[in-house]
Amino acid sequence: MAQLLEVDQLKVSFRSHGGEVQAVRGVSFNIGHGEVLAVVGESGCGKSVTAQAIMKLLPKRGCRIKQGSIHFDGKDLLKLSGKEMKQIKGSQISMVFQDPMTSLNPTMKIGIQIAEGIIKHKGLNKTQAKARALELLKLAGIPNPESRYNQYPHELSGGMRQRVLIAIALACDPKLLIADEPTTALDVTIQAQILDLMKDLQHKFGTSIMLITHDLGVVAEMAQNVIVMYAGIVVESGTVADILERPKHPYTMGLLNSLPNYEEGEKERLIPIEGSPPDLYDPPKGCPFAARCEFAMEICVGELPEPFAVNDGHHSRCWLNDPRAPKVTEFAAAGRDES
Amino acid sequence: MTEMLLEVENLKKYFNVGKHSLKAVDNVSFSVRRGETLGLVGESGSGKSTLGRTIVGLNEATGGKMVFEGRDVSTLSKKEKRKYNRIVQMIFQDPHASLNPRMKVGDIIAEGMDAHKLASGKERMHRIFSLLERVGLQGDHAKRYPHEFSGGQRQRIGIARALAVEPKFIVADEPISALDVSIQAQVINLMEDLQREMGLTFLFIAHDLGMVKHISDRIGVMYLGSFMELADSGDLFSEPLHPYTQALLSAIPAPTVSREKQERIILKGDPPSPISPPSGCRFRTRCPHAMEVCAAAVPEWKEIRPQHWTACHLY
Amino acid sequence: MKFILKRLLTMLLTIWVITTLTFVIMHTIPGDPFSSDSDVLPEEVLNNMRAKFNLDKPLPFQYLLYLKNLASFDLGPSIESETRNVNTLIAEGLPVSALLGFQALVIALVFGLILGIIASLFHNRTIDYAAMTIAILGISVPSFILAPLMIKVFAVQWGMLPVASWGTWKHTILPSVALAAGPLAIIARFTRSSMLEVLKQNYMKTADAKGLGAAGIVVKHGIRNAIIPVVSFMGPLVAHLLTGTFVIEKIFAIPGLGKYFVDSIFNRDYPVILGTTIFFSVVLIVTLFLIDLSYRLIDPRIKLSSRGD
Amino acid sequence: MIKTMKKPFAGLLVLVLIMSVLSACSGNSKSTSTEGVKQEITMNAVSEPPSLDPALATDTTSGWILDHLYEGLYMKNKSGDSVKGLAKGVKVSKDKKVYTFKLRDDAKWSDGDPVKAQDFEYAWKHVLDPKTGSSFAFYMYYIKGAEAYNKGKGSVEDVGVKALDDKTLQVELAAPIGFIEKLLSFWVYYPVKKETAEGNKNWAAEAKDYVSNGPYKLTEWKHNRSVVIEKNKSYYGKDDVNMEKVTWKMVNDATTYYQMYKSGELDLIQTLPSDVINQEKDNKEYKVTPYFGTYMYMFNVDKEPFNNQKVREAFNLAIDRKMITDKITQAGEKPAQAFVPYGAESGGKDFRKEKEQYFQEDVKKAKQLIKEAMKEEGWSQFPETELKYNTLDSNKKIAEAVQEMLKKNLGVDVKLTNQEWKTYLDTTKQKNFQMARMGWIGIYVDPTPILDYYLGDSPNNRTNWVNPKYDKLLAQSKTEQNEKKRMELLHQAENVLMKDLPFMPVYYYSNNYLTSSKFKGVVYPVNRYPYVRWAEKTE
Amino acid sequence: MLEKASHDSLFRPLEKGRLKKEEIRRPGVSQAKESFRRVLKNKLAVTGAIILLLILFFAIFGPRMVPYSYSDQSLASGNLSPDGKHWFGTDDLGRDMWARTWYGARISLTIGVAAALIDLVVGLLVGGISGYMAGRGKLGDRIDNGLMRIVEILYSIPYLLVVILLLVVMKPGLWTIVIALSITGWVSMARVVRGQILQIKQQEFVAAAQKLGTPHGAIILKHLFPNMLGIIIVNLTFTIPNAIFAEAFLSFIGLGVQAPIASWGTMANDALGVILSGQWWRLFFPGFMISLTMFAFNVFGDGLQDALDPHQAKD
Repeated sequence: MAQLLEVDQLKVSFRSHGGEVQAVRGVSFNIGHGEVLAVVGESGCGKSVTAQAIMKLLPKRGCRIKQGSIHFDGKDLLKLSGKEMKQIKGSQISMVFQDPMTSLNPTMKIGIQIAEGIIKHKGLNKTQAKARALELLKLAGIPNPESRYNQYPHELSGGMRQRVLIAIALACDPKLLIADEPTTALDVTIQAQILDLMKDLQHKFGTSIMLITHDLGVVAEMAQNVIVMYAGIVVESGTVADILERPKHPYTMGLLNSLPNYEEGEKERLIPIEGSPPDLYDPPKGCPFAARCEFAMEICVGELPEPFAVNDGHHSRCWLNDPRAPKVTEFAAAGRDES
Repeated sequence: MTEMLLEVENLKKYFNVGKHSLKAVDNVSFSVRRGETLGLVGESGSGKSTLGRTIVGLNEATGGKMVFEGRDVSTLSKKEKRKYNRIVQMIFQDPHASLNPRMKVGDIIAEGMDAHKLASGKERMHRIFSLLERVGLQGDHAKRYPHEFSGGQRQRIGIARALAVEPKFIVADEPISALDVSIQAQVINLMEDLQREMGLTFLFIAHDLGMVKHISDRIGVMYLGSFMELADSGDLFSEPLHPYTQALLSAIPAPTVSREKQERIILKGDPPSPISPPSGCRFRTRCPHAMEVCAAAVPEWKEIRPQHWTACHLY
Repeated sequence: MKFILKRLLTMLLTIWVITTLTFVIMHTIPGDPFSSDSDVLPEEVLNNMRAKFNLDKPLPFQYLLYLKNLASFDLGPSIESETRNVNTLIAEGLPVSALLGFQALVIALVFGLILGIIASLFHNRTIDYAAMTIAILGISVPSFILAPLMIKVFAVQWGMLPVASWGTWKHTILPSVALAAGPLAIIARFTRSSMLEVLKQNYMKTADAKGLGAAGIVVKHGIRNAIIPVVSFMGPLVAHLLTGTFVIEKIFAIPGLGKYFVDSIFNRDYPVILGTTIFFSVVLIVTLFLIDLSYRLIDPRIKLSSRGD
Repeated sequence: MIKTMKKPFAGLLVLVLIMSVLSACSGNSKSTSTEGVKQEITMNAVSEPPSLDPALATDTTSGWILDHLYEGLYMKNKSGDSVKGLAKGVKVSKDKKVYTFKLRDDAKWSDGDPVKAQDFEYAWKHVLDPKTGSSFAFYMYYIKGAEAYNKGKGSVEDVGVKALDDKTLQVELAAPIGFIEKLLSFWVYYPVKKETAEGNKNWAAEAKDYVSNGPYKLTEWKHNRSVVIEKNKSYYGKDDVNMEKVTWKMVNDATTYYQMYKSGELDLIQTLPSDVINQEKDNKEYKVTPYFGTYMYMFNVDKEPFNNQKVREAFNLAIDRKMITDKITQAGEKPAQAFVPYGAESGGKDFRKEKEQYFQEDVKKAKQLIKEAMKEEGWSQFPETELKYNTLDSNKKIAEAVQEMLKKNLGVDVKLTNQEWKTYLDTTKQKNFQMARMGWIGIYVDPTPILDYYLGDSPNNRTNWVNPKYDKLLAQSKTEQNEKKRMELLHQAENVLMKDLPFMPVYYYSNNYLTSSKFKGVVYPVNRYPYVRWAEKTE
Repeated sequence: MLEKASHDSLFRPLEKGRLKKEEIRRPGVSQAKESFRRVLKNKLAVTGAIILLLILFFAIFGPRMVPYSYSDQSLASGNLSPDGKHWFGTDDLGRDMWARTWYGARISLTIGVAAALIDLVVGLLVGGISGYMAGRGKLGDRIDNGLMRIVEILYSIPYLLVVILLLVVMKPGLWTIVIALSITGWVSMARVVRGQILQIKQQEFVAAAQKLGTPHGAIILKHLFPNMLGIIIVNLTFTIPNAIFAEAFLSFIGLGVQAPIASWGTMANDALGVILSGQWWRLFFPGFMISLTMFAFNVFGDGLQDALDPHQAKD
């Protein structure tokens, strides 16, 4: 079965006052029909930029897709005209944004914000669109859709707003839903509700989801496959089990290590990834994670490895996977740097 | 010296919203022990931030009493009040909004020192440098502007700013919720180190329980302006009493695939508006165990087990 | 209700202060209504005239008398146009000025918004520069130059429109445009900067992601949000436009209210000075209040009951 | 003192008309066939007439309209002479103090009612009533008891005006006067319909209530916009009225009304913008009429440096007046090297033409005078000098030119200061100036009202200059019955004035007009606005 | 690629600390330098600055470039069109327009800039206090309310009346004009500033500053004002032409600079008649200079605004 979305060697740069920020530096991945792919990484790693490049939401000025292709349903999105892209946006690919507080127009009734896209893509009239919007509100788990329809965003709680954003995204039965940190700004109890909702809807409609998050818990909950991004490149990719249980990249390991363990009774010190990600204004020549990596080797400074296939579908872009590299345990034996 | 650094009794903070009054914090009582970290957890709108801001003096309390180091804060002289304001500090949630984009990092850190005339000239420079290094940054970062830093770095600048005035008690208002997971651990570790080295006391406010457990000695759970439960963090995690606490705990998604997942308690709906909270137990509208009595009476704040308090009709 | 009542009370107090200050200043400055006659007219004749307008009475008495009449909304007679009173002058002049002001406001808003939005959409490109150049011309070419130039070109040379005076809607075109030029430019500038702000907002991305057309995004999601800062600054401008502009009314021979604000002072026509001042302050305060309300209408986040503007 | 003609004061000048030998400059009145052409004219009144009540009107704009609406006992003919109007006949008592007028039987108000003697009595007494507060009431002080009544010292019964019957009006004067016919054609003396005025205090405020008795009736008054008058069908002399409809627009801005004239929206305008005079000078439609007044600078003789006559004289000699009238004012004004303007004729001789100049402008002599004055006064440096003027474009230009001339010719630096009109009046009244602009228009065309300006006790004389000899000569001239001797005395008085020179005359005023060539027969009286009753539109 | 890195020696662990974990690789520039650089990059802003400098240059040296002073008359050669002798022609009194235009530039620019500065200072002060005090207890609200009523009153009292009053108490001249312009000029600035402050003071860095004990004045100066530069600059670009034209009006009342001193406003005012008579240069040069100055101020202001905008700094 052909993939729904194929992103190949995507490179995106921003023009900045100092020069060029290479936000995405050659990212490739696929999303199959009905698949949930999680894109994990910390802020600034290029995951949102990738998503916006797919949706062609990047600012027209100062931002350039330098290389690569994005095939959606067989069409190369990068070669489509603005008009053709408008047909796809919101109807075949739609997006849920991170911050429900600012992603809704504060001066427009939420019902109309939902109906808008329906009118545009489905060619329905206002009454029909309203009926559909009410249906969507209900589907998104919003009680009293009739009265909510005429409310403004500020009258809704964060969770309700995120549901509205989901309703907007689902309005035209998209084939692909890009969810950019959909629960990051929400309380845990609400996050649980929203994740439940998304799972439900995904099962019901078979929508493919590209889920962008930095929360590995959310990944475990939702995704089948995962790509881990760091400093504009994909450092590791594989199934959820590959990534969460058998990580082969120190960054992924670091992410997992830095999470607290609730089950433990004893209070135990966390293991953070020290330092900060590199500035993509002038990315390091070698592995971008080298500076923060406790397993860093000489080679990591000078050269960026190609992805190593750990097993079928599980790739890691780390020299540790090179047969010549020492085993990770040897580093551990050397003692961890406790600074 | 008492063991309690801060005792809060029946603290109230109401806001006027038109004709209505929003009871953001309603009759809250608890104490913070010297040198401990008290975690404060609750959803947005539960009043935890308001409580924090009221304690540090950014909000004026509507009612109730705060006793700090054995003295009622409201009776302090102007000079003492100023000292109180200095030794009780705050770390803010949003590392973007809480640093003035037009000030250099060095000046941001030194602002409190300048205001309280703690250091000047070379001494000032020296302290800025050592503070920066203490929070894991470099001294030469003092000359840079906030926008040049990442979120985690900025939050550490915020911590350095609070440390600059030699506080005893720090209210950390959701200091990690805007940060990436990997960065959260850095900040938590930093705070733990500081506490150990400087004997600081923390009130650590957060909306999810995960990280709070790691840093807190005790944890209080707030809902709609009131405490639902208060216990040692271990006890709270192993044996949560209040249905709300239970729901909070179960809602945390675990980053595991293989392990058997525990049954989720998914709360229905949103917290009600604090302008018109439900009668009786405030949580009853979303509580899976709600009974008739819950609507009729406010549950009593009881010590169910040693050092484990809750307000629920189930007990 | 209490809120409105309180506001009304403050308004009355403000107007009283304005009235008192104006009264004092007006009687402090040199000259009186009859001073140009005083050289040739016998003192007794002057006294008769002063007596007719109670100007022979002590100032405190005149002041109290004025306040008393004011309480019954009687603004007194005009000294310059003896047979007419200030209430009539305002009643006759206001509709003319208000119509003109309203038209100018509409022109300024519509074109100012369009210009500002276009400029923001093409930020730092030629179109932006062109739009802002037009705006700057609007600010830096004052109406007393613009108006006669427009008359010369459109009325005298091309004969498209009447030169001046008041009557048909054709008479209103040139003055409305001349009046609108300045505010248009200001609105364009404000719109541009607030629109630039709005364009960065997340909800614009949401709208874009819905696949809406560029125009639809701007019109439906941009304008209403961008107009909020524009509206808040427009209060005094609206009050000024609606109560007439001296220069434009003079150049276009328009029988509006604007001339009285200036002529009355040059003529020391005391009742007209006070009357127009009070009237303007009422219009200003009411406009500020209404702008406040409309501000809240445009931005549903702001609740009517909360205080402040 | 003239700012523009609409200033109330300027209204006083209308009396010039009444009391003067009018050299009415009438246009070509040859009657051509005008059939088929609507007899309508649109003129510019510049501003709203403050009042169309004859008792309250004080300005020339109101007077202009009133003169078309009303007719008094006497009226003016095409050449400006006062002839009988509503008066059919008059009987004068021997002591020339009691006049008995018979009114025309066909005199009617515009509503058709007959004009009665009681209307006159009512109107005049109304003017004199102190409560009316009429500023022109003093023009009626010639009537017996009028002054006392108006000044609150007498009663209305003692006023010498009485309607003997519906058509007979008796007027008793305080003293005989020679110009009663001219006086009675002035608008203060117009009748007012008693029933209308008594019934409605504000009858004159709107067109619908308005009643008049002259060649025209008021048909529309859009305030601040236009006044329309149309031929009064009840007027006895309606056959002698050519123009059917007259419209005044109120366009205040010179640039605008000039453009309206150019686009055909106005048929007649006055006071052209100074920048266009040069280009209109040779236009056949352009017309200049003299105006009996003098533009001057007053010197405060109590303040340095003008306490010294030589300085005053030097200043007079040092400026080039012709340059000013040719290059700055440009509207046909004449340079003034004396005080009394041209036009005051006596015995066929123009007072001014008998002695046109008191001095020749002479820079060399002026310099010499300054030198001497500095020596006399012991000034090592010429005192700081300030020239004040009231704000007006032309005043500013003239002041700038004078300043430059003084600097170039005398090496004297004069500082200019301007003020808004009423402040200026107040300042100069306080004598708070060294050198200040002023204009003075004769109330009637005679040297006396001009020369009276510098009388020692004149409220207008702001110069502090008092010369008993001057005062005495003028007093003598007023009692002198022999016209020739009177003129002689006036010349002598002017000699005194021009020797002491408490002022610096600059030029004599003029008025200018543009009238569409479509119109014939417009009458342009001196010191007054055009009269269009006999005008005809020819195309 | 692997071939190149085939030395096994490269696969040895890196020494600790060889790579910096918190490195900021971007060149650290100060905000001022940074802004300056961005202004320079903005072509239009540079154009604006160059025009302003040119105007300034001619204002200083222009009058000296011709053998006529601004007041030298030659009535006989009035209204000459521009030629080799009189580069900008002559006015109706035969004065050289070049000399007058550049002399007028001194007056108009001085007045424009001085009035703008005073408006700025007073407007910032009043608007700053008003906006900052609003919502700060009863007293604060009263201060805010009082100041805003004063603003309303100043808007309402006829300016002309006030100016005539000034005419009585002050001598005409440059500084009188500046004072007359400043009486009410600041009012709109105050309103704008107040509105901005109400917004900005909600930001967390303001709360942080309060917490650190920074005095109110310093908070307004250091935290609030610098963050509203953009709107202030836009407002200033309106103030300057207003002042230039208002000066002509004040000259009419008698408060202005005295003839024959030229200013752009009075020159334009005096030359209005040329619309009818065609000596275009008399209106064009002063008018064009005003527009040009405004254009330059505006584009420069825009560039400055862009340069100082922290949002821009983020990308």
